[in-house]
Amino acid sequence: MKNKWGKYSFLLAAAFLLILTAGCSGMPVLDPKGPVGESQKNLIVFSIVLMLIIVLTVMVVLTYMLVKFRERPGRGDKDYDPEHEGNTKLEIIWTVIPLIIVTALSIPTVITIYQLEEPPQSSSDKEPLVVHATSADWKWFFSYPEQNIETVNYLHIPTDRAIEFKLSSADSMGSFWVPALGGQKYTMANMRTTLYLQADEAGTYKGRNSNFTGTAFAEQTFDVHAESTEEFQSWVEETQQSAPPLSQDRYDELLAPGLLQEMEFSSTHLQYVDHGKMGSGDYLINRHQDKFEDLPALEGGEDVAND
Amino acid sequence: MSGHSELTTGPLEYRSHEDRMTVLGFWLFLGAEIALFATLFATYAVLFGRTADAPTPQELFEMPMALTMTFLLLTSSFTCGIAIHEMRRGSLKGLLTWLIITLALGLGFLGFEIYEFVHYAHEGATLQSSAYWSSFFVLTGTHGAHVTLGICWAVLLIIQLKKRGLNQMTARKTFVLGLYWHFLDVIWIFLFTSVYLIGMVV
Amino acid sequence: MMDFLLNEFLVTGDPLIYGAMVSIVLVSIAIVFVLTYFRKWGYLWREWLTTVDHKKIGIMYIIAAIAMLFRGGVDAMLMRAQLTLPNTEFLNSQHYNEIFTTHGTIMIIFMAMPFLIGLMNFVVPLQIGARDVAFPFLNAVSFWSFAFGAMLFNLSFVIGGSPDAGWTNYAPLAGPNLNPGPAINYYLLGLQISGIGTLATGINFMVTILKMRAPGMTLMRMPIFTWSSLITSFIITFAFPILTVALALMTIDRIFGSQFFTLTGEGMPMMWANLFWLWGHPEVYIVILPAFGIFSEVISTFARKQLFGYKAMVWSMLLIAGLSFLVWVHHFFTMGAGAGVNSLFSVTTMLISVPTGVKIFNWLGTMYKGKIRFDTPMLWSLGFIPCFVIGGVTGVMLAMAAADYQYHNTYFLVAHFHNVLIAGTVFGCFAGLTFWYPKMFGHKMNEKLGKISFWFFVIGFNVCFLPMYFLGFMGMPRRTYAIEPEWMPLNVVSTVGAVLMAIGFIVFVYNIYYSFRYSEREKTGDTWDGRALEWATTTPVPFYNFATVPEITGPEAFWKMKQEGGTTYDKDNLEPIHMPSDSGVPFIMSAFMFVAGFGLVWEWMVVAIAGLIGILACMVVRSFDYDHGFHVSVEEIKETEEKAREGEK
Amino acid sequence: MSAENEKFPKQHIVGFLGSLVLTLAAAWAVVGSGLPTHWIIISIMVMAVVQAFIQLFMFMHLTEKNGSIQVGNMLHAFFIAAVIIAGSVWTMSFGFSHNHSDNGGGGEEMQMEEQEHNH
Repeated sequence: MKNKWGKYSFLLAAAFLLILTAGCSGMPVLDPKGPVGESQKNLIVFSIVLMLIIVLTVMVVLTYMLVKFRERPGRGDKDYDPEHEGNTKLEIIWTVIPLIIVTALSIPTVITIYQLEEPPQSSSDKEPLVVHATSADWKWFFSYPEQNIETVNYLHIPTDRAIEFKLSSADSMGSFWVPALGGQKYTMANMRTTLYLQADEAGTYKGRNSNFTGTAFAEQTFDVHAESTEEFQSWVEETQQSAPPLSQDRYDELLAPGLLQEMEFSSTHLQYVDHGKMGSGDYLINRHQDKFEDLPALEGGEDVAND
Repeated sequence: MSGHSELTTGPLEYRSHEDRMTVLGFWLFLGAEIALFATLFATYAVLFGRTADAPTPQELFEMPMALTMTFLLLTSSFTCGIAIHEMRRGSLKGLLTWLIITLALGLGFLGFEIYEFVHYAHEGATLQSSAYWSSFFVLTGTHGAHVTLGICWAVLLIIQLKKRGLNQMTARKTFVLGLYWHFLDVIWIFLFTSVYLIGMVV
Repeated sequence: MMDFLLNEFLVTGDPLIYGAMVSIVLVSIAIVFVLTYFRKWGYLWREWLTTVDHKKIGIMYIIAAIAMLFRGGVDAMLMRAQLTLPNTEFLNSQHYNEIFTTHGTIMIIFMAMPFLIGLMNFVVPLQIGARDVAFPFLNAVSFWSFAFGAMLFNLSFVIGGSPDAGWTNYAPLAGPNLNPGPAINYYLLGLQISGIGTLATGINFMVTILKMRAPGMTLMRMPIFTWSSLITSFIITFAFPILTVALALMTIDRIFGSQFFTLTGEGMPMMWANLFWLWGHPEVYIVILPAFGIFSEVISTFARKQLFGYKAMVWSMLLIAGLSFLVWVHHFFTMGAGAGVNSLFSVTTMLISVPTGVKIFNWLGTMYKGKIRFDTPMLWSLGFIPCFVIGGVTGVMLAMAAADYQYHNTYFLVAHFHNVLIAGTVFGCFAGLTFWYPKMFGHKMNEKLGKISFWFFVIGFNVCFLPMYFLGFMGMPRRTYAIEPEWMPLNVVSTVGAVLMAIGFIVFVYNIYYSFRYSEREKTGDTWDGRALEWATTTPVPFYNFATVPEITGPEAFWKMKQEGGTTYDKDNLEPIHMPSDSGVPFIMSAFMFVAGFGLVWEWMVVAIAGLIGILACMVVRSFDYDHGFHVSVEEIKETEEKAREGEK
Repeated sequence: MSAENEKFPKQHIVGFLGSLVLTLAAAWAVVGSGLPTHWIIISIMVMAVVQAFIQLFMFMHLTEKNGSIQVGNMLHAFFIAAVIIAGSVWTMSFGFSHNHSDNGGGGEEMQMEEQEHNH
């Protein structure tokens, strides 16, 4: 009994630490590629250390109690005190210490919360790049109003420059998440939220909708291509020149519930509708309400991409 | 279930342990009702201003109407208090008279409310027309439904009072009904203030 | 007509569901046959369907909850299977979405809460020396409305399709625009009907505990489980009205076209999330506080010591209850409500860990200088401590809003709430059931089987959920039916754990059967050398509970009585006992609620109105009912007690 | 409760007159006072609370019998109500832009308005 518990808790802690230290390669959250994710990772690691101390303390005390005070042959009434009813000093200790821990966690948390509402410090010399990210069942539209281009289900961003994502949704509530770059924020119809991210390393990162949106939610993913400013600039120019403009009819067609391939356009949908504004919620409903009556179900990752 | 702690003095509705528990239980229920209405008020406050294409409250609310409804309900709460007062004096006749007056006032309030709803619907503000109007109709409608239920309850009680006279059980039931009726007035005060009055100034 | 039946009314096209339909029909036929063959219809109606006895109602709650645990568990196994089969073609996305929705809803609303309310029903009146709850009739209404609400919800499986928007049922996904059809209506009305019962339970138990304690039992002399029930009832009374309104608003949205949470008419979908969690967070404490009470009772009984720091335990529960209403926004930190909002709710959330930590250390303190026995209820309680602490500390991590942006909606969150809800609530239910089982049924559950089931369940539980924290760090979102290759290995591990848990559950249920057949019958009422008043009665408990109600002079009433040689059967001071009469009205009224709910689900207004009229008619009947109950004569009490106490001497 | 057995229900009449006066005062504050909007709102909400207390204490006999439990319960109910209403308004007032293109400003204004409206 006692051994099992003891061994068990140590194995657990050891496994936890092992996985943590064994390079967080498979875990984008613990291996962030930008300042936003970095500050969150620091917070996470700090809290894990404090929490492990608490868990270990409890495990050790529990093991001690079970070993020392279990009923066993020949123990008699030694150490047995049924009238023992409490200890005020101890109560105070185990109230105050958690309070201190909570304070220790609260301060960096609140500081980080406020920091994340602003563009990262490290690139404060440059204006953030504005990208509108709009979710619709079950795809993503990325509009670059300054560049006047729009992409579907993928986006390019320059490294070492803050990106100001303006998030909204054409229908159900999604959540815009690129774990390697930083935490998520909801995309909601009729309203707009802002999320700052930044990539310090070039590379392709996976992004997804992490908030359940129905049938093809699992497929609502996108790729983030982070590249140097020059490469980004040439991608922008190429898109502006070679991609077709996005007509309203085309946009309306794309909005219908379903999956889409990656696409790019040399104009944005913002000229027709801004889903971040109050009263825009019925834009999609007016056009596609009937399609929600009988949605297809997806078999094992099959594609219902429009034809 | 100890039915043995009956008291011989004090108001009739508190004579047994059960009676006291019922009254306490009803008070706790009123606490729950406050949470319920608070949720409706919160919804109303959050959705305030979301009138979409429908008329705004300033365009539709009228002071005389709102005041009339308030006075009707206030007076009914007062007469209901008098009814309980009469009951405690042991007067069945007084109780019934004031209870029926209360009912009549309550019906009058309901009549105005129905007229108001129909009038607004006529002007293009319905349950379906926008988030604001949905919350308005459901908030005031929930209160109206409570009043309706209170009236039905009172009718049932009047029948029982006629049949059985004033005894421990009918007294307790009447007292609880009284609490309910006053409570509806408390809710209406907040409705009048935060829906009608504030709707007229903002 | 036929067309409607096949295309909309009945769920078609899935072999799993056809199988379920066939088995439902077969089981129903079997039940009807058995009842008729053994002429048990009258027995069923008289003894169970019309009973107002808190003990029987408690037992019915627990039976229903175990059935629901099975249903929710099957859902869980199907999900694990889906996430383990390499080509993930086991379930299609729609079916998967329905399954995780019903899993969550059933486990919280129709399993955890009724299980604990069942235990409260059985135990609380016994612990405070009462003969029933304050409002026995209302108690029956509570149970039957829960039962019919659960039935309505489960019906969606074969008729009309299950709700598929997650147990949180977020708008606008669950609203009329994006999710037409009856499925979500089942969720709304099933919860609404059972919620009415829960609210009534809250009020009922508050009055019971506040007004029906044995003479001399001051608040600070109450057993700790009673305290936890009182506080839980308090939370229920203030939290459930919020759910009632939220459900009603969405129902009106869906059926009558209002614009609360819609995309059109400037509706505000986020308000649903706000209202849902205003109820939802207190709900978490509704299902955890009674479990805390159970663990306190069990640990103190099996350490054979007084509870360490009784006052601190009570105050920490009160503090948790108060804070539980001030933290709801942490469920949607990522909504972007601003740094001020997130900071405040981060801090209040973390503060909850302080009173919770106090409780953990007090449990450890209870064992200090004790003489710990390892019977099954104690094992569940000891298993709870480390498992729950892991869930607790990850809860603190989630409370840190800035970090939560990375955890939210991932398997880290899934792991966290299973870690608190299974280790807290489910272990608590199992501990409570095995602890009070002898009192309920007159025999213990088999210890050996109990231990086997415990070890399977607790090891399986950790193997199942610990890997999920890492899946969260890997970026695996919850509610996804398809997985990336790199998430595969840990998902397989997790499934192995789930299978172990299932084995543990099966052994637990088999144990019920085995113990019914083979366990030794109890001879005394005091199986575990107990400390609170429920152990002072005979087993099985007479329907009036206590022949004479003892005068309480301190905490741990029964412990003291044993030392002083007191009894709950004072031969010379017997008086006739007043008891409430049984009534069929609660059952019939709840059946009408079911009819009204079913009508609303399908928007068949005639049916809905008929059901509503039925409910009102039942209320009128009740209003005109002046039945005062009946008195049990002194002779009958003497006879019952003497017979029950034969074995003791 | 000695007043209960009197023939003349003094408490009720005082309460009733008080309510009437407060209601009229609130109506006048809105129609005729010309005060700044937020002062109107604060004053009429205060008057509503006073009226509620008149009902609770003078009509409903809140303090009778299980008085302490009932008073505690009502106070808690009011606290919860305040949390629900103020909390919802506070957390729900963000991210909306009403008919103009910027993102932050609209939301802020809205928030101010709503908070004023509520307190």
